[in-house]
Amino acid sequence: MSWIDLAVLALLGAGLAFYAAGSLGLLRFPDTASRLHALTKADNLGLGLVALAAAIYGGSLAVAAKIALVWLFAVIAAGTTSQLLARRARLDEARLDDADSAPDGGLR
Amino acid sequence: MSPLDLLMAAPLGFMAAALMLGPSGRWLILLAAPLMAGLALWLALLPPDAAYLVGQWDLPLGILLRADGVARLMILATALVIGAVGLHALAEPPEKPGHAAQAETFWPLVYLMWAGANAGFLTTDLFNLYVTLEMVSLAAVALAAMGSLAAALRYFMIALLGSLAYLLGVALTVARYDTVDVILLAQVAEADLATLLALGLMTAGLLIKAALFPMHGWLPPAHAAAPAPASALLSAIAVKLGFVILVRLWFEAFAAVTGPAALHVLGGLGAAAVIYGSIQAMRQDRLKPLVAYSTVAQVGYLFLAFPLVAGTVEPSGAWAGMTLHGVAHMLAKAAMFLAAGLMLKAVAGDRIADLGGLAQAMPLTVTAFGLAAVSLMGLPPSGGFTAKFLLLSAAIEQGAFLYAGVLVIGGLLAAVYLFRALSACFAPLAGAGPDTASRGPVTGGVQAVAPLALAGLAIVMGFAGTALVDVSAIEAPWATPTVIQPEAAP
Amino acid sequence: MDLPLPVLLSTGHLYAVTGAALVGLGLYAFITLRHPLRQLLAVNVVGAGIFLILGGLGRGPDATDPFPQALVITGIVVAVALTAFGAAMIVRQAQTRAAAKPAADDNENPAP
Amino acid sequence: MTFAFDLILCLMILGTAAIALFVRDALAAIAFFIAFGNLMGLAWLGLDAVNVALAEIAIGAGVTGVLLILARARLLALGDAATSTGSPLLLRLGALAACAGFVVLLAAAVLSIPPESGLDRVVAPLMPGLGIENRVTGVLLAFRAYDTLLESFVLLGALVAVWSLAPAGAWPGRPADPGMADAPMRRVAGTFGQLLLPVALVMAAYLVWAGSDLPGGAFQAGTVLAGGLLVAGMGGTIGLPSSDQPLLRAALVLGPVVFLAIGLAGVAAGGLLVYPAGLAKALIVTIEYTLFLSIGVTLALLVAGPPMPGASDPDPEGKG
Repeated sequence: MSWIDLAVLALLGAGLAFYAAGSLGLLRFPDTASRLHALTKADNLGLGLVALAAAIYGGSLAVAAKIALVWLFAVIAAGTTSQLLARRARLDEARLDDADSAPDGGLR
Repeated sequence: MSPLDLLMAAPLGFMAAALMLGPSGRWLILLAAPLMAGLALWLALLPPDAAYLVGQWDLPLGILLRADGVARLMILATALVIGAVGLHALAEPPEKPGHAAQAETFWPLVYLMWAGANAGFLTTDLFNLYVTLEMVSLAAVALAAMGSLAAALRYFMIALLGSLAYLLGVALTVARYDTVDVILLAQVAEADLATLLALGLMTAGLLIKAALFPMHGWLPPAHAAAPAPASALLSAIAVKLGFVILVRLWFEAFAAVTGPAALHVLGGLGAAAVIYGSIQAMRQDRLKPLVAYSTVAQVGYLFLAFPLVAGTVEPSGAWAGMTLHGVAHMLAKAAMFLAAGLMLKAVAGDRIADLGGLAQAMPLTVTAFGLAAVSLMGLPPSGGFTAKFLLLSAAIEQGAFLYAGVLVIGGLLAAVYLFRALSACFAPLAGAGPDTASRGPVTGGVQAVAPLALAGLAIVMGFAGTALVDVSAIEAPWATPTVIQPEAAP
Repeated sequence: MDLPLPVLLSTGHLYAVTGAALVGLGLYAFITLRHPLRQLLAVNVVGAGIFLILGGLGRGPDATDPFPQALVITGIVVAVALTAFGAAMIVRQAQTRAAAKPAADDNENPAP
Repeated sequence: MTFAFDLILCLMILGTAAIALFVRDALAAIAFFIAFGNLMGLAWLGLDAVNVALAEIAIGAGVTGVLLILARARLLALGDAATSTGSPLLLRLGALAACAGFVVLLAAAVLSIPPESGLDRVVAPLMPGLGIENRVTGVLLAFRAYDTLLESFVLLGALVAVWSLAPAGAWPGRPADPGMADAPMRRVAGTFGQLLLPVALVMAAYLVWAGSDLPGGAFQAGTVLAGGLLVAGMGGTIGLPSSDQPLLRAALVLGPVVFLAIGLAGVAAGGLLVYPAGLAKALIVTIEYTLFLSIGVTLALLVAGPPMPGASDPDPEGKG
């Protein structure tokens, strides 16, 4: 097992650990904001580590560049969706304070 | 150019053109109806071994198009039915009042169904048939939805289940034989578990699409609620493609695998459908459900013919009876739905009892209804009579007196329920009803001529008996095994 | 990292049998679920199972048959087309029903 | 991949499918369905079928998932939560027995067929004549191009069918806005859409180009384009088009019509869909580029749904 394999394994392991921590946070934290906090931080880092592992394992610059693009778009998408989720959660809380109102489309 | 490809390409071209033209796309039918009739006639007159490989890619990979007798007759009838229904719909808008979306989308959907039906009748490839089946089903559900969304949704769900069952059967066939071509399968099919399960699944799925009792539940509500031109297309076209694929499966691809017992199950279901559908039709108070249940009964005859075709070494008579019954039913039932639509528009209600006085008010339409009824009952001289006569002689010849009995009783029951509707038209006006003047206009025009022409054709079929029997035998699977030798790929 | 598991099935058969199980699961759900949207989801699961049977049984020792792969892609596209139409019908039916009811609740307008 | 990996994956597929089917809450069901679709994509990778994996993840999980989420949201707005309600015990028991028996029968049939890539032997020698490397593209656009041609019209027909459901007075018109109602959310999604739409276009164009030789193709690319259009639509970056815009209609029919025309032109070379020697690749690429554009627009509109009354013009610029 070369040092490259070892590095890949280590990065993968670290990435998976972050994913596990993020998922645990998602399950155990009490409210949406802290759940998002756990999920986004841990997942972005986890994805970064796994992507790095894959890039090293791929062994060529072209592959590494593609993986970097994948990582970049995933991070942007995750950032956008977590913002949307947070806003949605705040709106829902405000509505709950207002007293119960009509059900409403999840996307609106 | 060959009609084998143009019959698929032309309707697809009309579909795209109708979408581009928007509301004025409706006028395209004036071009499409004669063109498609001409193409269908051209196809009927092609030499007997007309066939070719799409893209010149050889089997088992490629797709073979073939103009056998069944395809020729079905495509000709399809062209006549959709042409007449289209011209009728041009004069008598099919949409619900105010539904501009329905008025415009009706036409592309009709062309999609036309292309799907023609392509399906011509291809010998089971997966290609799946795609054509979906073209027809999609258009059929959308047309049904123009009448009743609830009935269409039910139709959609059941049709979806049928599609999946068929697709699963095709998947097993691909895996087992590395081909889905009907002609190749006929040479290699063996009666093992995978093959039998595949055939069973495909058959079950197609019986749903063909609405054979007891899988007919979706048909009466959907067909009865749809606008008249849509009902005509549903009963005439959509149901028939499932039947034709079953013919391909049972008498060609898997002919060596199917046993008499299984054929008698289909025949028994067909016989039950004739009796059940007729009794239900007799019990209806409203006109369109009556006509819809009549479809349930008439579909029964198609499958009642299955054991008769398989039960003899010389099945040309039973084969022709089965095929001609399909064609006669297409023409007569489309005529009847169009006529029923006009009749119901002219009176206030939708009950049979409301039809009084129509025989004087709209004689053309009532005549069309009557002529269509003659063919559906199987009275001479009509296409329905020729078909039932051929089936009856085959049944008697083979000593299948149960089927013979059902054929006779089915005709009698049809006479009972159809005469009930007809005699209502001749009845004088109900005393307290609206006066004759308010009974709609005495419609002449295309909308009244179209059903009359279709019903007339169903009658005229009776005089062309022998010619049609000859056409039906072209490349029939039981005929001389002239293996089609398409030009090899370059 | 081969686990000491006995190889009971070839890869192709494993996926094909999984597909068969998906067909059964989806079928059971289709029969027992009442809501049409859930039935539509069940139909998609059945479809995925059928595709997996096609793919699994096309899995040779060193390649997967491109023929069933192409059939599967065609099947996936047909499935999404039908699902879209079905979903639209389900929503429209709910909207017409809501509109037909007297405006007792404030869900009157056929919002998206 | 090892047997252990395949086995765990298959069990996860079955597990997510079961949850997607039987969980009470509709949104949870759809979420698990999307997870199921992604795992199915992995399964296709396990089967070495990358083309299908792309299609499954993009269409089976992606588009179908968005479609179901949107339908559920629209139902919820009407007070219909689409929760799964139990059916009678007797029905469930009967269905269970029937389905279990059926699965056993089906599995036995499946196991009786040896897995093999039989037609690969037929396809492989024909590929050099096409000038492309991707065998799946070869089957889709050459050997079975007829299926694909008809299928492209099925997709178009599905949109026509969806349009036919437009209520009275809403034709011609726009679909109900699938976008965010809340202004800050709309801004966030809008920024993302502005970024994503050009990226999706480039990505899709690449997928078509790569599809000749590498995994990819018109359907996968069309889905990527549809995804970009939808995200842009949700954020208000582009307005939803009215169903009667000539440019829109042209975009919808372009791909299928070009395909049909090339197919008919083949008659000059010997028959329907015959590609003249040497021209095969050029024709296939032409078909794929026009087809992907039409598929993208069609899929996006399929998700958006039929035109609805009062769907006002949120953005006068029209659509891209």
